Amino acid sequence: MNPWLYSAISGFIVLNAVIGMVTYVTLLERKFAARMQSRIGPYRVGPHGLLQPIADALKLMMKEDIVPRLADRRVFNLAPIVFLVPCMLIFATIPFAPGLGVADLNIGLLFFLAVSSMEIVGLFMAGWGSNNKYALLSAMRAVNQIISYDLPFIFAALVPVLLAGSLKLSDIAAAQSGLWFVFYPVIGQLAFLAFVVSTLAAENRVPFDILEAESELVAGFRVEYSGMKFALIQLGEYAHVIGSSFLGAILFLGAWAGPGPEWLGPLWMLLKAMFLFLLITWVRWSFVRIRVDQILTLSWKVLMPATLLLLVSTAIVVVWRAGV
Amino acid sequence: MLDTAKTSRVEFDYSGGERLMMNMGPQHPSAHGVFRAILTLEGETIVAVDAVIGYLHRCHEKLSETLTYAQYPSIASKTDYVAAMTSEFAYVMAAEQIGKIEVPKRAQYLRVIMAELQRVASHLLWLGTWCLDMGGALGGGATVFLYCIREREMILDLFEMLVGARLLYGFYQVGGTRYDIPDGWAAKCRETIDIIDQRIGEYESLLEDNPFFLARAQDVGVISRELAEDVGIAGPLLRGSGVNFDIRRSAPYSSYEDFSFAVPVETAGDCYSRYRIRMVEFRESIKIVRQALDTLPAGAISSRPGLKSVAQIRIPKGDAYARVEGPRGEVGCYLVADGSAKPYRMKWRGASYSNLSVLPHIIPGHKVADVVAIMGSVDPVFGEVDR
Amino acid sequence: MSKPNPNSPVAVIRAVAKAMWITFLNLFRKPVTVHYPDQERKYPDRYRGLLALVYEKDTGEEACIGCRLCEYVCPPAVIKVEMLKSEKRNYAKSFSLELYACEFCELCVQVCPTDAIVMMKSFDLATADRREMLLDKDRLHAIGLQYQQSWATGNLLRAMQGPPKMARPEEAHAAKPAGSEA
Amino acid sequence: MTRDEAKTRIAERFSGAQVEPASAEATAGRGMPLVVTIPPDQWLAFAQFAKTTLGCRFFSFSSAVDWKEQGLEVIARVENLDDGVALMMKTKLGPGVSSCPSLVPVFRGANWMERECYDMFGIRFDGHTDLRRILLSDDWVGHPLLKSYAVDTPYPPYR
Repeated sequence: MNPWLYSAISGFIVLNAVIGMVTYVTLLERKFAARMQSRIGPYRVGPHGLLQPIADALKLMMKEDIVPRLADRRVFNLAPIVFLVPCMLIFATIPFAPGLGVADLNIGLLFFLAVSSMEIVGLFMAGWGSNNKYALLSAMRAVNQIISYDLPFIFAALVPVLLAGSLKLSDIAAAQSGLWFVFYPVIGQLAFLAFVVSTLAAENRVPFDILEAESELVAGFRVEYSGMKFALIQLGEYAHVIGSSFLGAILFLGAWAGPGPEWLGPLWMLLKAMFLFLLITWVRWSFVRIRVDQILTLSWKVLMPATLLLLVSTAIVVVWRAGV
Repeated sequence: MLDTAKTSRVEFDYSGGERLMMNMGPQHPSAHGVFRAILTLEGETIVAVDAVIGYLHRCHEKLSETLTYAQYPSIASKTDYVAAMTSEFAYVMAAEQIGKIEVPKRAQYLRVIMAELQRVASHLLWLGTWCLDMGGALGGGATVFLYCIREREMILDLFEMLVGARLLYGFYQVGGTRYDIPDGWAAKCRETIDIIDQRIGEYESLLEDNPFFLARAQDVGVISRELAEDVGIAGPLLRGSGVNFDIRRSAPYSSYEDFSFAVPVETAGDCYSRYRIRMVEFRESIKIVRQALDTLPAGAISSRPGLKSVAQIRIPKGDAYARVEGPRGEVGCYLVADGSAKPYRMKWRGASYSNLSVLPHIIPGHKVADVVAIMGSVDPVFGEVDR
Repeated sequence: MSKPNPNSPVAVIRAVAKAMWITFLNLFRKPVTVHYPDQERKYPDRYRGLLALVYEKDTGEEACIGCRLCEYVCPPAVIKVEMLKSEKRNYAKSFSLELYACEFCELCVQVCPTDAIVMMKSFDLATADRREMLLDKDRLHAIGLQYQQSWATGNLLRAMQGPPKMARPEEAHAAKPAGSEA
Repeated sequence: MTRDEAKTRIAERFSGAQVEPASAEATAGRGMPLVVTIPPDQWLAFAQFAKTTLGCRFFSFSSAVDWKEQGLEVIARVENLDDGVALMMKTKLGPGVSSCPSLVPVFRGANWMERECYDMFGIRFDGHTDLRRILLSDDWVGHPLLKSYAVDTPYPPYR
C-alpha cells in the first residue's frame, strides 16, 4: 500500500479513536471522581450514565454559538482550531503496538514535545480574542505557566531517551522489555515523579489550574466561548491529557510489555495510559490549587534545577555503565 | 421609592494607566452570598478595594417593629441562615433580659446543645466553601466541600428530627424553647457527633500539613491585634489575632458555666490561624454537646404557657443588649421595649457585618487569588451583613 | 509546634501521600446520595411540609371554626379566613393560604385551638403556574387527605411547651423517676 | 479596672455624664454594660477617654433610636475585653437635630456603622471620611428606620 494512503487511513482511524476515547474518558473521570466524593456521578442518561458523553456532545453542538460584539472576530474564531490541532497531532508519533501507529518517526519524542508546546498559541489567541478582562488575565497566567513548565517536562522526558539511547518511541518501548524505566534504581522514580508533576502543570490541571480558577476568573480563557467552539477547546484539553498519559506509559511504564501473549500489547498500553490518567485525576480531586506566583517559583527554583541535575546524573550513569 | 433621576454609576476608568479596575461580584462564584468588590489592580496585586453590599437587605430592624415577640424569633433565623439557632438565641435572650423572664434549666441546656450543634454545622459549611473557593469546583476543593456537606447533612437530619425543618427552625421562644427532644434523639445525636469527631480527623490529615494548602493559607490576610479590636471584629477572627475573648467564657449566658471547654487562641492573625481555631472549636463544641447530653435535667422546656395567641407575650418598658457567641462571632441584639407586644426598636449586631468591614483594611497588597482565601477565612454570611 | 519544616521534600511527600490516601479511602465508601424521584426520602415524625386542613375525627365535619387566630399569628400574613356563623359551632366560609410566601414556621399549627390546620410529610410543592400556589379551602382539604399527616398538632405542641403540671399528666400520678430521657 | 472604678473615673472627668448600671440587671452576667449618657458635644472626647484611660479598645457597634418628638438618640458600645468592662454610650441629639460628631477618628470600626446610621436614620456624622449610603441603593429617597417612614409602603404587596 503506498505510504500516502496508509498514513491517511491510519491517521483517520487514530483521530476518530482519540475523539471517541476523549468523550468516554470524561465519563470515566466523572464516575471516578464521584465515587471518591461519596456520590454517584452521572447515572440518568442511559444505563449507568453510559450515554452521558454523547448527550454532552449533542448538547454542545446544538447550543447557540455566541461571538461577543467587541471581540476580535477573526482571532476569536480561529483560536479553538489553533488550540485543537497540536493536541491532535501529538497522537501521530505514538506507537500503540509494535507496528501499529500513524508514523513512527525516528525523532518521535522531539516531534511530540515541539507540537505539544504549540497549543499555548491557540490558548492565548482565545484569551486575547474574547476581549474580556477575566479571559485576558487567565491567558497571561497560562502563558507564564505553560512556558515555564515545558522545560522541566522536556528534561524529565529526556531521561528515558538517554537510558534507551534513541528518540524513536518504539525503540524506547522495546528497550524496556526487560526492565521498565520507572523501576530503574533511583533515576527512574525521580524522572517519573518530575514527569507527572510537569504534565500536571503543562495541562493546567489541579493543583496548578490557576488558569481557570472559578473563584476569581470564572472560566478563564474560555469564558466567552459557547457551543461547538467550547467543545473543541474541551476536546483539545482532554486530548492533550490523554496524549501525555500515553507518552508517560511509553516512556516509563514499558508500553506494551506485560504478561500474556504478544497480541495483548495494545491492551496493556491502554491500561497503563488509563492508570496514568486516573493518577492525574486522583491528584486532581485531592488538592487545593496554589497561587500563580507560587507555581512559577516552584518551576524555576525547584523543578528546573532538579530535572537538570537528574539529566546530568543519568548521562554520567549511562556513560559509566557503558564504559565498564 | 427609587429616584431614578440621580442614578449613580461607578466610573470604570479606561484612562490607559496600567491600573485595571475589575469587578468581583455580585454574582461571583466565590462571594459567599451577594457581595461586590471593586478591585483596582496593578498586574496581579490589588491596590484598592471598595466593597458594595446591601443586595440582600430586607430591613429586619423595621420588620421587627411590626412583628410581636411571639412571631419574630422564626424570622430572626433568616438573618444568619447558616447558623439560625444562634440568631434566634440573641433576640430571645434580649427580650428575657428586659422582661426578667426566668428560663428553666432544661431549656437552657437544650439551647446550649442546639447552639453548639449549629456551630459545628456552620463551621462545616465554612470549611467546605473555603476549600471550594481555594481548590476550585473541579478540583480538590470540591472533595473537601462534599465531605463537609455529607457531615453537615447528618446534623441537619438531627434538627429535622427535633423541629421538622432543616435550616430555619424557630426553635427558640421567649421563656424557653418550643420543642422538646423526641425519644431516641439523644442516642442518635451521640452517634452523629462520634462520626463527625472521627471525620474531622480525616479533614485535618487532608489539609493539615498539605504544602499546597499551607502555601495558600499561611501569612495571608494578616489582621493585627490592634486593628482587630479597633474595627470590632469578633469570634474566630479576633481569637486568631491574639485576643483571648469568648462570650461563653467571659460573660457566660444560658448556663455555659456548667460546661468545661477550652477557648483556642492563636497570635499569627492569618488565614491559617483562623483555620486552626475553627478546627479546635469543632472538637470543643462536640465536647460541650456530650457534657450537656449527659447532664440534661428533666422538667419544663418553657417558663410560660404554650403559645396560644399572637400578642400573648408583653415585655415591660426598658432596653437591653444581649449577645451570643455565634460561629462567626458576637451576635448581639439591642432591644428597646415599650410595654406593648411589639418591640419599639431592635438593633441587630451581625458578626459578619463587622468582620466584613475589616476587608478594605487588609486586602490591599495581596494578589487576586488571596482575596478569595481571605474572604473564605472571614466566612461572612450576607443575610447577617445586609440584614 | 516542632513539626519539620513543611517544605522539606520528605514532609511534602508524606503530606501528599496522606492526603491522597484519604481520597482513595473514600473510593470504597458507599455513596450517600438519594435518587430522589425514584427513591422516596424517609421523613422524620415531626416533618414540617405542606399545610393542610383536616376533618373532625368523630363527626367527619371540617375541623376549622374560622376563628382567624392563625391569620393574626402568621408573620408573613399569608392566611385569610372568613368566618361563617351558625348555631352549634362556626365554620370557615373561605380559607386562602398563599403557599408561595409561606415560611413553614408552624406558628399557625401551634395556635389553632381545634387542630384544624396541620402540616404534612411531603414537600412536593412544585407547580407550573404561580396562581396554583394560592390554595383555597377545598385544595387544602384535598392535600389533607392526599399525604400523611406529621406529628405536630396545636394541642400537642401547646402541651409540650406548657409548664410540667399541664404537659405530663401521667408524670403527676405515675410517679415516673425524674431525669428520665424524655 | 473594675466597673465601679470606671464609674468613679467617668464621674470625676465628665461632670455632664449620668452613669447608671444597665437597667436590665436581671441576669448577673459580668458583661452588663455601664450606661453613660453624654451631651453630643462631648461625644468624641468621651470616646477618646474611654479608649485610652478606660482601656475600652473593642468597638462593638453603634446605632441610633428614633424617639419621635424627643428626636434621635445615637448609641455606641465599646468594651474592655480583658477586664470585662462594657460601656454603652448614649447621646440625645435633641428634637429636629440630625447631625452628630463622628467616632471614625477614634475607632475605624465606626466607619461602616455610621454609614448605616446615615442610611437608615439620615444622621449626618461630621468628621466621617466618606459618608454615603451603604445598604440601600444610592438613589433611594428617605430613611426607612425613622418612625415617620410609613410602614405600609405605596408599593402593592410584593405577592
